[in-house]
Amino acid sequence: MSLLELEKLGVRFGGLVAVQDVSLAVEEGQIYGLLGPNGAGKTTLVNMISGLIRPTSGSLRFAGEAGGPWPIADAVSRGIVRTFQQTRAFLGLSVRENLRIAAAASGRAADAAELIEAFGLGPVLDRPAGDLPYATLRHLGIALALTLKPRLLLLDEPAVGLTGGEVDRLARLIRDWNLRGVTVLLIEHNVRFLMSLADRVAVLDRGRLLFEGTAADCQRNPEVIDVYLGRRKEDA
Amino acid sequence: MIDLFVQQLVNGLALGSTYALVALGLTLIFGVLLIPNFAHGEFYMLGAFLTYAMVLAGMNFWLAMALAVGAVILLGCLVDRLAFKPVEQAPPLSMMISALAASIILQQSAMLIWGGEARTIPAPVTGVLRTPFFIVTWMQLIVMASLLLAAAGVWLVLNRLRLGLAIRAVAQNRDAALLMGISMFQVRLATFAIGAALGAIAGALLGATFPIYPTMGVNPVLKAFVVLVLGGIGSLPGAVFGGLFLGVVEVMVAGYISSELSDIGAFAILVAVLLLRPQGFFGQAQVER
Amino acid sequence: DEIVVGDLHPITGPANFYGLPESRAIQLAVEEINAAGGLSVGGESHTFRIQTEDTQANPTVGVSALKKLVSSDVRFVIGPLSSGVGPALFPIIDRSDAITQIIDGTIAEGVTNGRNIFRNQATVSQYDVSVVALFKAKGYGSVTMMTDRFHAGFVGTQPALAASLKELGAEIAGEEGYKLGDTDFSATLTRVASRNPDVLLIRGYPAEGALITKQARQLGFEGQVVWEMVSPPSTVLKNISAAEMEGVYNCIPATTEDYIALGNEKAIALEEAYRARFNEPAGELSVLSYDAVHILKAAIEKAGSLENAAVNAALADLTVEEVPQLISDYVPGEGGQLFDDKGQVTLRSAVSVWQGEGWHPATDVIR
Amino acid sequence: MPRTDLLRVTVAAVALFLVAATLALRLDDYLLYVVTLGAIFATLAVSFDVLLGYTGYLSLAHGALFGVGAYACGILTAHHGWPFWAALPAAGLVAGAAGAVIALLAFRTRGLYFAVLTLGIGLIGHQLFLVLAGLTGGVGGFVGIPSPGRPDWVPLDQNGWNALLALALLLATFLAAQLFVRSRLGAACLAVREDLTLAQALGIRVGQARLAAFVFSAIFTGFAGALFAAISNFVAPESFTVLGAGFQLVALVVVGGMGTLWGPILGAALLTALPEALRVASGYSLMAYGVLLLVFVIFAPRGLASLATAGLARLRTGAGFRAAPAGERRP
Amino acid sequence: MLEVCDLRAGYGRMEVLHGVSVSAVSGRPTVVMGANGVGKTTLCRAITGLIPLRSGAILLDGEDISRCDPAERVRRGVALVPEGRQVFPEMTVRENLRLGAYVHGEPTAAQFDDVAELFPILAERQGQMAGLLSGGEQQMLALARALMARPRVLLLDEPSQGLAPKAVAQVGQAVTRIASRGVAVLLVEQNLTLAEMIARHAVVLESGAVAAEGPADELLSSGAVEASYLGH
Ligand SMILES: Nc1ncnc2c1ncn2[C@@H]1O[C@H](COP(=O)(O)OP(=O)(O)OP(=O)(O)O)[C@@H](O)[C@H]1O
Ligand SMILES: Nc1ncnc2c1ncn2[C@@H]1O[C@H](COP(=O)(O)OP(=O)(O)OP(=O)(O)O)[C@@H](O)[C@H]1O
Ligand SMILES: [Mg+2]
Ligand SMILES: [Mg+2]
Repeated sequence: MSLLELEKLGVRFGGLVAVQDVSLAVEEGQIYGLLGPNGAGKTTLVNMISGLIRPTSGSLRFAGEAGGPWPIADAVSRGIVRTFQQTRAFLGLSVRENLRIAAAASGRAADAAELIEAFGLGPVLDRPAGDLPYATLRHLGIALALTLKPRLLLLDEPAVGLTGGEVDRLARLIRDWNLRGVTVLLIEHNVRFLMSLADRVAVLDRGRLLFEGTAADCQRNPEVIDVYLGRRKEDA
Repeated sequence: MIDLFVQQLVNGLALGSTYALVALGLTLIFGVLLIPNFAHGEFYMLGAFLTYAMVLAGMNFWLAMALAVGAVILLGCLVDRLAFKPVEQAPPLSMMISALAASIILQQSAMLIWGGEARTIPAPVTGVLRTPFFIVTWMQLIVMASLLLAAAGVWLVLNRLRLGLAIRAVAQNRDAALLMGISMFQVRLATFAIGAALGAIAGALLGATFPIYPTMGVNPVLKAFVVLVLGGIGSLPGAVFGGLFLGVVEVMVAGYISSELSDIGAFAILVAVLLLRPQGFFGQAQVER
Repeated sequence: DEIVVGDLHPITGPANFYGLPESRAIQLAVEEINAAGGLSVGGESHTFRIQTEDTQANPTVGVSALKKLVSSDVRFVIGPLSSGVGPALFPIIDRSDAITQIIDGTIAEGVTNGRNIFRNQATVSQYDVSVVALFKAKGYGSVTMMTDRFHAGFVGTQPALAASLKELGAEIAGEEGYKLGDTDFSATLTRVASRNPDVLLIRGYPAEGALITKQARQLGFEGQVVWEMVSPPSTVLKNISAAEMEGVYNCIPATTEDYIALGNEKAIALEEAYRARFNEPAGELSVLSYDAVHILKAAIEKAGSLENAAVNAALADLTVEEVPQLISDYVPGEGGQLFDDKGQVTLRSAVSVWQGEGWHPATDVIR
Repeated sequence: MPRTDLLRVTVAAVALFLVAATLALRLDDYLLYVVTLGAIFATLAVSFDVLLGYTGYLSLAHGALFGVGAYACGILTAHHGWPFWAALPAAGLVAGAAGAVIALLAFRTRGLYFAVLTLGIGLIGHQLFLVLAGLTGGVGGFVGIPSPGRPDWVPLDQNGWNALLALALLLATFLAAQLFVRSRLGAACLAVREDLTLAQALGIRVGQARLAAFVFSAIFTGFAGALFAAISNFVAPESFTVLGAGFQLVALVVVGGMGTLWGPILGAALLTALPEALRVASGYSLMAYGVLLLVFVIFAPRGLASLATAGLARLRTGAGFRAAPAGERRP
Repeated sequence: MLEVCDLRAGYGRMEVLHGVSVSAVSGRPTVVMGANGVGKTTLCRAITGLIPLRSGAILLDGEDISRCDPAERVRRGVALVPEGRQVFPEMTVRENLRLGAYVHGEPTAAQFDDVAELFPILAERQGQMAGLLSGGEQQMLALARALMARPRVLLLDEPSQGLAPKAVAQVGQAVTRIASRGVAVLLVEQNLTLAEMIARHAVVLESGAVAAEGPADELLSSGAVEASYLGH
């Protein structure tokens, strides 16, 4: 049985149909990639799954339980946790405070020491998050999400703005936590990064599901190449 | 026999245009520079007192008003320099406290110069217009016309002039505006000048119908904040519509329910409007991304 | 020796327009008394010294001002002005046997006790007496009252006044409220004009009074306008033209400008001294503050002692005749006393009518 | 670690309280009254800061809530004969309940909209004090509120007892606020202040957290109102206006230092003492107040607390200024 | 054309750039690379005057402009496409473009035509609110807006961030064309594809200073750069 199943999920903003009839299934333990041109509706889909906005049609099931999407707090308590395209952390507070808040909020906190160690936050624990170098801030954003011990982690462009070495480190971290049982739904424009991680991918275009399948199939799909990748040599 | 409802509606629109006239300048300064300028009430007060002083000295009302506007513009820029610029980097609430301090200082200065006694500027135009349906004074008509002119003027400046483009750009994204080669100094000066001028115009016109005294600006500025929020922050049509709406509501409550409840009624409507439309009439809902 | 008099008035803040002239009149009276040799108490000669404390017309600030006076051993207090401050001070002074207070400002009810708190200002009910006299003389059939809702005194006596007027056969066509600083009364006045009562009675302050009068006329009200407020012509004319005021009645005891207009020599002398010293005309309540100092002086001399208890007793007994310097027209009690057993004076009621440039005694109403 | 920290703060606060009380009781009645008022305003400021500084919402309805506490105490003691000690908690609860209703309405909005919505509610509240004259005495004020009962064994006069109570209430409020901001709810409030959306995404029940902050501050505001009524024996609506009390609270907290609990106490002390000190300026006192307020904001835009912190840090390191601590960076 | 000499800059007490010298010359598009937080954005902000420099000089055609305010620098021909797009969201596309030309007064029709040629989509959407454009379109708008100022030096801070591969290619083509018209281009970029596509010269920053410099094709493929920059 799949961990997450979307059934014809859709949302419109006024006249604009941002997401239309998207159905897909993410298996427990997978890293599932979500691709698509700018404005395709990827963030909007994650917003719906995580309960930040309400869909205008469709539903989802999570861990066998129907009736979703749930409001964001309920989604979190079921284990659905997301990060943001533009990294969010409590910028005015120290890293330590950030982690304390996340832990205090969830009541089912992961081991803070382990997260600090894994994401290299030790040296900056007492610095305000707003002063952190960009990559560290991105790590903090993910660490905050992991504090909540998610079953499904929704990552919205975690590698954006990271340099090559940082991208590789991030890939390792995501794989580590995936191996420890966190299912991941990953949005990314860095195709090499995404393809190196994803077990399966879906491609959205103008709110619709264009493709669903393995990473390898995706890169060969002419439609995907046409709307998203462009000429072959650029996906290097 | 005058139809009461039409008369009350006219009363409400006349009252509302006084609110909107005061709110315009406040909207501009808050919308662009994010300064909660409580001292706007004092621009209003000084516009009234300066006009009064010159009219009393024998000057023509309109000339006096023009000079008063000029003086208040200078004063507005001075207030910006002394009270707001120094706390630019501080949390926004510090700005609010310095605005309150500036307004205390200006009130007390007026108190020392003119004393606390209430007085009214001799109106340049007297008399009333009697139509079959309602009565309205010429002064009220002048206020309403001035509101429309002022709103149109500000709209033109903001939407037709290069300066206006710059002002709006600063309001939306300060850093990006700097990168366009916009001078923050100019925009700030222009915004404060226009804002202060609007306050002074309101003061001169309303001072010819209402009593003026050093603390006369306090209540109008509170009302103007209500109008600002009712209309939607930063929206010019919002400020005009919000002002008229508040005026009509107050008059209707006072006219048909009880004068004792007119304030309660007006603020209850404010609460109700914000519950239904938390971003005000013309405000944009904030989108989370 | 010096006797310190606490002067408790709003020196700053929105009410200082009323408070400052009171404080200055106290100063003038004290200077006069000291220049004339001060007071003689039990054969010893004393002078007055003033300690002024600002109330800002705010209850909390007023209380701390009083506490400051008391802590500096001031035992005689003149003031306060505002109806918010008077009741706030009352419980403190009422409990104390080391303070004597003469109120020269507020007209709120229930702030004197006849023991150590006295007042040489009228109460609102005394104002109302004049209103009733006017209605009796004119036989008006209906009235709409517009009252400043922030004025505790007027609000407090409104039910009693309405009852009295009803008894005279006047229909109460409406009881409307407004508040200090309001500028637009059109909603209410449209309603008033449509009902067209005989009288529009305005109770509050002159700035709003002038505005209401103007707007009522503009909206087509044709009945009689009656004011019940302290309203010197100089202030009135700053807000409304003389023509628009013509024929308006005012129902309150006389104030400084009235006494001057009536040719009261002591009032004229005070006005001249005030102008010479402060370069502006005296305030409408200045005569009361001036009187209060002389009342205090007379009581101390009568008591022959600086003890509060003795002075309190002397005040309670004091007759109008014993204080020849008084400017205002106090009606003596049965034994000639200035204060009744509640510590309250009676100021002669009066109705005036606006003619030309100012108020004149309405001889057709009260002789 | 946090627990020992809390213990340290508690011990320090209690010690300060004892010192303050001992010193205060030597003062004359006037200064004692100023201290009493200062302590009541400090109580207001501390509880207000839980909402403003720690949760990020500017409420202008708290002047009216202060009044709710005061009138509740007046009505219960003067009209119904309750003893002060029963009326005090009841007044807190009434204000807390009123606060809960206001919060449920107002939290639909944010930022300036929230401020103006609560401004409207504050104005309505003030008007209600005037209109409901049967309960409140209307514009004439509420006369005859009994003083807080003083046990026979206390060797103090009423003024001294009042001051002691006010300082004790301040101590209690400070400690309660310490507990609150360190609790899970307090952490959630910080999250709401810093980033509402992220807070939601972390599963924080933001509605619950900010409601708790509002009600907490309303309850203690109510306590302060009750004590204010009892020591004044008289209250009038003009003590609870938006322009007076409402903005005064903001000024106390901002001048003292938002987002700290001892900053508002400094702010209250300063802004209560200042007008009294300025009495010497007589006719210029308000002007001087305005000028000094402006000077304070310009030279300590993040409040006295940050100035003090920076000063301490400088003493400690012997070097230049450090940036303000993280908690004070933003509203 | 643009020469940055020994520039020091930072925030508060922290200094980020400890003496950086780079130059942007017409006909030699230059890419600046470096690990996260090394100070690339800081460099752009210092060149445009958004933050003050502590020492060093910024020479434009040999003239020091480091004392000028940002507006003056724009007037003299320095334009920046800032990190994270930064369009004016509640203004139309056309108004955004007008603002780009602010220092020269109103833009000419020819300038609008030019933009329409480079980015047809913007001409199509000129009445739309900029905030409603998709991410890629916003990035194009930010670029077009900078071009309206007719810059002689164009600074681009990570224009590829958040763009889909196809959109990255479009931006690359546009910048290449602009460079070919004689505009000096200084590009900050992590995306090697885009860097290779545009740059002829490359500079690598490390701990606030220049660590390596050379022709782009050599430097970008050399293992040494990978070591420092990519952190392997
Ligand atoms: N609240 C909203 N109101 C109106 N339109 C919206 C709203 N949110 C998103 N949209 C529109 O919906 C579409 C999908 O946006 P979304 O942010 O999901 O795209 P995306 O696939 O995440 O793109 P990107 O790769 O640029 O992040 C866009 O056209 C966007 O303008
Ligand atoms: N406003 C600021 N206040 C304080 N420190 C800052 C500020 N902006 C950036 N920094 C710090 O300055 C350093 C350089 O930042 P900068 O943004 O210039 O790096 P960058 O090279 O552009 O990184 P990225 O690749 O992430 O964009 C970082 O350590 C960052 O934490
Ligand atoms: Mg997205
Ligand atoms: Mg950068």
